[in-house]
Amino acid sequence: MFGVKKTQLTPYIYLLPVISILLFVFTLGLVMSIFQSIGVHGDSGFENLTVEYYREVFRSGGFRSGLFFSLRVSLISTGIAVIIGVGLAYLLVMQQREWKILQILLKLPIIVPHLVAAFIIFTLFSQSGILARIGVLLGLMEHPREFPGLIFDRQGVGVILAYVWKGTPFIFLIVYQVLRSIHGEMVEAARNLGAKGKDLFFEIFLPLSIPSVFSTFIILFAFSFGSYEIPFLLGPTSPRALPVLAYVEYIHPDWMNRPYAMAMNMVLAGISVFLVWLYHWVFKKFRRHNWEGRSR
Amino acid sequence: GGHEDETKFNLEEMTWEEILEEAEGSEVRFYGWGGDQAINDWLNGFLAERILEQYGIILEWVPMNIDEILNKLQGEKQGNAVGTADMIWINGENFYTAKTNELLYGPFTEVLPNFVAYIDSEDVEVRYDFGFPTEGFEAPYGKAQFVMIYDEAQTPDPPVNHEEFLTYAKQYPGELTFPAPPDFTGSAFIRNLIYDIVGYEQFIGMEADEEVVREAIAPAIDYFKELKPYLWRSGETYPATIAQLENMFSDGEVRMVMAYNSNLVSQRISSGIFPETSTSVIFEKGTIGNGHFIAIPFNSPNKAGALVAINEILSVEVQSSKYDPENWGDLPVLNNDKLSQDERAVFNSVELGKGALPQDVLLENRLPEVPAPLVPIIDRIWMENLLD
Amino acid sequence: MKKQTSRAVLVVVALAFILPLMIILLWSVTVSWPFPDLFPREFGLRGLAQIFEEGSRALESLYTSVKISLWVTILTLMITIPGGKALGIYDFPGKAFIKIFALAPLIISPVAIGMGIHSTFIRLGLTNTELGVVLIHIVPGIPYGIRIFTNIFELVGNQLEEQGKVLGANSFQVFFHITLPTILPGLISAGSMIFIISFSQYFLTFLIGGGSVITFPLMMVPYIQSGDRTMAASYSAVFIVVTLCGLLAIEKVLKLYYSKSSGIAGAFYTRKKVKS
Amino acid sequence: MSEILFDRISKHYDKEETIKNLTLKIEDGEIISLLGPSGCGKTTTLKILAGLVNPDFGTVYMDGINVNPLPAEKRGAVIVFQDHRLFPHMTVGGNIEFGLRMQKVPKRTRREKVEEMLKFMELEEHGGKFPDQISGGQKQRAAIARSLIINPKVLLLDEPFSNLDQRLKEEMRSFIVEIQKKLKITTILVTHDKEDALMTSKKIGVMFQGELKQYGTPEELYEEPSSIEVAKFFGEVNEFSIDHEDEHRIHTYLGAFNKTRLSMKRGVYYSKLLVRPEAVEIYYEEHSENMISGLVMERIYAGEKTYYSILCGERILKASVVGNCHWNEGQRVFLKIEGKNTMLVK
Amino acid sequence: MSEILFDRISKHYDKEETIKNLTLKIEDGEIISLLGPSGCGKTTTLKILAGLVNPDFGTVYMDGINVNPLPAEKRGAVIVFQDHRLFPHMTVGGNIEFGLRMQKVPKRTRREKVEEMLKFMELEEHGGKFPDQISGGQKQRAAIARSLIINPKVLLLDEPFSNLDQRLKEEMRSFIVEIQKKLKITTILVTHDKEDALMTSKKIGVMFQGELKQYGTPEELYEEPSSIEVAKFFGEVNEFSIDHEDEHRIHTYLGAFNKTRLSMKRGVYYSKLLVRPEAVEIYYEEHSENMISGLVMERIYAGEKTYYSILCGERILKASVVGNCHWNEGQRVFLKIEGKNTMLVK
Ligand SMILES: Nc1ncnc2c1ncn2[C@@H]1O[C@H](COP(=O)(O)OP(=O)(O)OP(=O)(O)O)[C@@H](O)[C@H]1O
Ligand SMILES: Nc1ncnc2c1ncn2[C@@H]1O[C@H](COP(=O)(O)OP(=O)(O)OP(=O)(O)O)[C@@H](O)[C@H]1O
Ligand SMILES: [Mg+2]
Ligand SMILES: [Mg+2]
Repeated sequence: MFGVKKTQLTPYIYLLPVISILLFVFTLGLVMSIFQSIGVHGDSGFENLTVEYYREVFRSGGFRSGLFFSLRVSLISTGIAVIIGVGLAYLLVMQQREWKILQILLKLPIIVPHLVAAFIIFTLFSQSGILARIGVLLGLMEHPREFPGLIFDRQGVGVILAYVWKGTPFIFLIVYQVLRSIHGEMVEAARNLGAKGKDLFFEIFLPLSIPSVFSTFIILFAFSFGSYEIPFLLGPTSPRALPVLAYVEYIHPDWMNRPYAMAMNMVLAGISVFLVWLYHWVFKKFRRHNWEGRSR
Repeated sequence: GGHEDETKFNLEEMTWEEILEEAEGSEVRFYGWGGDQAINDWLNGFLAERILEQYGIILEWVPMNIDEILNKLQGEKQGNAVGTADMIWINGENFYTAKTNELLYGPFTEVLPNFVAYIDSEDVEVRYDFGFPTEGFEAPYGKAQFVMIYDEAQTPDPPVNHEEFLTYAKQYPGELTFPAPPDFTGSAFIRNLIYDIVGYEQFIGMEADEEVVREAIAPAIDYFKELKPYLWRSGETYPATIAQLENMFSDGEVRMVMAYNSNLVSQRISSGIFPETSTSVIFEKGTIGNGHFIAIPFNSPNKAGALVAINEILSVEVQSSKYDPENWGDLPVLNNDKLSQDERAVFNSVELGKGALPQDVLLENRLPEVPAPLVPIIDRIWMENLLD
Repeated sequence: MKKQTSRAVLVVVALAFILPLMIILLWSVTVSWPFPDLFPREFGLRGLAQIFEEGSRALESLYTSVKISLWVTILTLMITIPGGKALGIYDFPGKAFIKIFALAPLIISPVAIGMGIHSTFIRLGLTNTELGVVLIHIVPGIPYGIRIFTNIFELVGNQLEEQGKVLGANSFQVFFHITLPTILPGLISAGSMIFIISFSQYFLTFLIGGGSVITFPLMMVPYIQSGDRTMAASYSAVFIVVTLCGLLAIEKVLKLYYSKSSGIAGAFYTRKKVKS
Repeated sequence: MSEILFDRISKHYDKEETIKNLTLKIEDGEIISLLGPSGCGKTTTLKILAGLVNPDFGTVYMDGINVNPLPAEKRGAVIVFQDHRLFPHMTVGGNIEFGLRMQKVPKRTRREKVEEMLKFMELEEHGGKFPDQISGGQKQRAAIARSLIINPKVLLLDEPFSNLDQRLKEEMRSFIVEIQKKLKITTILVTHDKEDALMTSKKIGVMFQGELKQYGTPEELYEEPSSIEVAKFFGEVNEFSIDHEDEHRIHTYLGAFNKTRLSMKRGVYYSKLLVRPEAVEIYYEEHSENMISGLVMERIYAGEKTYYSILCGERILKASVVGNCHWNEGQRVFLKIEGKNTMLVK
Repeated sequence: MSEILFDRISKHYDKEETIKNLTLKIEDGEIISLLGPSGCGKTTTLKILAGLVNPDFGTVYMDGINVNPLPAEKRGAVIVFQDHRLFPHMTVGGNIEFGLRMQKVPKRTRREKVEEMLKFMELEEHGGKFPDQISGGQKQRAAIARSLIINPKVLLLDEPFSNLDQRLKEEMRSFIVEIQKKLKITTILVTHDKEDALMTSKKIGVMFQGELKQYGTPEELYEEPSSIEVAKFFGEVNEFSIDHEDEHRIHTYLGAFNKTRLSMKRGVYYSKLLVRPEAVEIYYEEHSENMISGLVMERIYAGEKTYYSILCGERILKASVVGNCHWNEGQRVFLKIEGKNTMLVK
């Protein structure tokens, strides 16, 4: 009888340490943030409970345009990173060689912190950056202002470039592992049944790697949607990305601004959670339709 | 519990000798902006060594932005915690916030022998920081003055007032810009132009009311609107930080950069970052100058050490070393009248570097900062009107 | 011919991602590099010299950084291995929820969490201590650990552990002699990821460390923000090299340890090892 | 070297009952087989004995002692799994040494024993190789060596042959029989191959869906199966309903069969008569009474024997004949079935 | 629906030669087996034919046309892999449809054909399920269906039974024979099980280490193996050196055997005589000449038959007898071996 209990408890015992840390640091942190965003401070208790901060956040025009900017930039950059990353992984898996060197080198952008990535992108793509200089060398332009303004621009090209640079290798590595495990067997079977290059990609590689592509997409998207460094350094003066707005509020020396920062953070977190859920839902739908449809 | 006594360290009851004794062998943590290699090197090198030699105090320099420091103090205050910072480098709006939120310890300046000996405590720049009374809660550290930097080879005749600036911008469209607020330097540049257009006097003692400010600076806003299309990227966007603008200037992408440090140019030239022919310029009506200070956090664990260190910073040796552009190039805060002949000679022997304006020229054309509470208001009005 | 095209595309695109890093190397030894020069005009060692000078604060902070990140890596692995095992092998009520919960720090930015937990940490005296920094660094690493170990345990199951048990190994022996070596690849990739995340933390470190715990990013970030490109690049270059060395070290040490631990006979017989 | 008793053991996973009230006794030093279709609970039974799975009810005794509370590592019942489960990160030598290392046996002793075991298993040359560098048969032997070296009280072999090809399998089979004879370790062999069970074991248990259906000697199981399912498990059978019986004979539509002492039990009502293909004899002519005439429908050559499908009336009878016999498809033949080669089931 | 010729094919991976100068002809519509131990190159041979692996030397012809330059998708030679390799992200129906989709067959036609194929394979109810929701046998059938639907010219079955249990395996085996008969697709069956090969194929090729050792009908291979290795592959053999031969007889130390027309070829020098266990007859008495006396050493009951090891002089002879015979260990018996049941090898 004791034995039965033990087996049922085992997984919970295993999970205890990690869940404790999550509850203590993560959940508690989240709850405290929520408290601060509704006007509950350390000592003051629940007396001045208010949604005023949220209301104000939503009322401000900067918030709305910032939200739109953040969404657009995160979606586009993650989308591009996924496309290039998956493409690279596919090309590499189709080679006979493994190209260990290439794989190791492609890991480098992953270990570069975002601030450094912003610095690199700035040096490359600013109007006096390396690309502009190459332009001069090729006689395409003379003065920096002739180079398209990619950094600080309203479309967030610089921000997108930085996220793509950081994100693509991440996607590549994960998808490559998956593709490589698919490669031998399934590809042989498909070729044998008459599938050619393009078919292989769309029928075998892509669908089989979709789950991991999908989860990597979420990770990257949520990350770029929630972090401030890159849009702060490379983004336009206006609109400001949402995390930058929250950050500016947060570092504002006046403590009174903190609830706004917290409210914005919570809105950001809420949107992330919602989008992840939405994507999940769409993905499931898509999968059911696509795959079951083929059975009839 | 046990730290209570330390935080309630009572100055009145101690002589300077007792403070020195208390401080000996202790460690002092000095927090402040750490983005400049020269300054960091000077703090970690000359200053730390000197304080160690003279008082056996270990000075630990912690590079951290002031807003982050204040945030930390706010948090510690909420949590009733003993701090880690003993000295912070601060001024202006940040001092205003820190003081009004009771994050600072003081008043302490009158305790410092060097403050009494060398500083003119009646000087406006000592008594006020961005128009806000210091009341002995911060000790002067250095002085800065706003300058604009051009490359003489490119701009032999730089603009010295707002009209000339506009003309110049029209002449070279897309080659002038400034960092957008809330960047500290960019925000100061906007105020400089405002002063040049509407004069500075009305701002002293102006009420921190948005409507009042809006009316006062209306002509300046019109000016900015006129200027906008000729700015870099047609004023659609601005560099996020002064750092980025500096890089753009050194790459030759723009024709002008500005600094809230009159000696920056010589130091950048000697680091090889700016062209040799770079030079600094001020408006004929003058530019804004301000002082920067050192304060002691309310929860500093080693106030005695902080006092000793701050006192030493107010010494002739330290101030003159700091003035040397090779080290930092920051203007000294000691009152010339209070210095002896020899001591004055020490300062005069400091060689100013290339492109820098001499101290007397600057001091003659020095305008006071607007009251701290106005700064964010001006920034906000500017952003509303010039950004979409 | 088609193969060559695809290889060319592969190389070009990969280079497009790798070459920008050269900028860092170049800038770290550059004094002046004005437009429109394609290569620096003047070289110098201002930045690297400052980092490597005797008794330098940078080196000290580097040591702190490595120490903290290694602790974070070890601790995070210690809690996520059993967690991943539970999720990978067992079926139990609440599994789906815990799976999502453990991944939540990926979606909700740790920055918001850090801001929220700050006052609690102060009250508990965890701020300004390395312990507090380590604790807060663990959070963003958890999702990666849990994800990787869940996957790997789903794959390897607990068959080998069962085998170890019936051969007379007690729980500790099973864990060190069997579980760890079989999940080694996951251990390395999770370890690397956690190390990277902790090593590049800036915001959480200064928030919780409050300047008493000075890690390398704390020294580096002001330079990056100030735009002194030579200094920024020097610090970045050192950062990248040290991270790489850290990762390689983690991998090598683990592999070495387990090739040794495969038993005396294992080591004894390894010299006869044949390449398959 | 241990007597084992499963005493009314039950176990369920989720809702399904995997083992149902299992009682089974194995004599000290005996080798028995557990036979049954996939998923019937064979592996679970072994795991319960080894202590990897706890039963919901019932007790396991080893040498009369209740071992329910003992953890796996203290029971001395070692499983050799079907997929061998060699530790991939250790050499073959390291694998074999493992159990001794866990017992903290001194290094020198360990090395000696490993050498000895390697020699015994004819693996001397492979001690330094890793599991992925040796063949399937060698892996299987290494796995057995690893278990034997710690002197287990009970050796549990979970389908040790199913991953091997025919030749290796035969080799391993006689090898295990040999070892078992030599070392006299109480052994349970789990398999789903009838030959393995029949050829190796003193006793065989047949399980279906968690229940032990029959337990007895190989002869008993092959010749006196308790049900059609059990009978079918040991090979194809021709199945006839019993029309009626008189004192000496059983009547089916194929004819009458003498009752034999062997296959009849008093008071039991039998409903079916079963005939294995090899019990059907084929002749050109009707040379004795009670022969059945049929038409060869299909002939399949299988080397050692040849299979025939023969149409008798409306029924197809399966027959097998040793060697390459040449009754051709379409040919008329006569079949004889000896009563003693038939089986009766309820 | 294609005649196939492997013409002096060689292939090596790394340093090792995996296929050595293989020449093999398969008639149109025929089913043959490739038999051989693990790693001998069977799968590689199939892959070469399917175009998944390029040979280093030699040419593959289909219907007389050199197909070396044709890519896999144009050859019409479809492999059904041992591990079935159903695409996990498609339903069973989707899997079956796959080949047609690759050929851009219109949707309606595709759907009809899939329905038809599902019915043919008795998988109607499982078309909408995913591979991990169906049983092993159903997976195997789905894999075959997926290959058959594109009307392959050649069907290549790579150990299609080795993952199935005995009953499923027998079911699948007759199923494949049936289909092959019906559709007359040229088929190669790769296996390492002698029964599979013997019972299904018109011809069998035996490979060892990349070489085709013998190729012929099942009877030829079982009864006239070209070497001891081949003989052993089809079951245990007793092996005797030939002392000398005269016009009619072959003399071994066991006695003399009549030369039979069947197993002798002119001008060939034979060195060994092989006798399969089932060819050894056991009697209580010496009732005819040329019988050998022996002592029963071991008796292993295997249900359908019983195996004996019998000591004759200094040699152990293996014999097998159908049914449960009761010669006991230690008993003296007499053995008879018919000449026509012996084999001669070089
Ligand atoms: N850990 C488990 N959780 C849930 N069900 C299980 C577990 N282990 C086994 N089962 C179920 O118990 C039943 C018996 O499993 P067991 O492994 O004992 O069968 P088996 O007789 O060994 O079959 P096989 O011949 O396929 O190995 C199966 O239906 C199986 O699905
Ligand atoms: N891609 C490859 N790279 C290197 N060696 C290979 C490769 N594929 C097969 N081989 C080697 O070629 C030999 C023949 O392999 P093949 O798969 O044809 O054997 P097989 O007869 O099908 O064996 P099995 O019965 O085990 O499936 C083996 O020694 C194998 O290791
Ligand atoms: Mg089993
Ligand atoms: Mg094969």
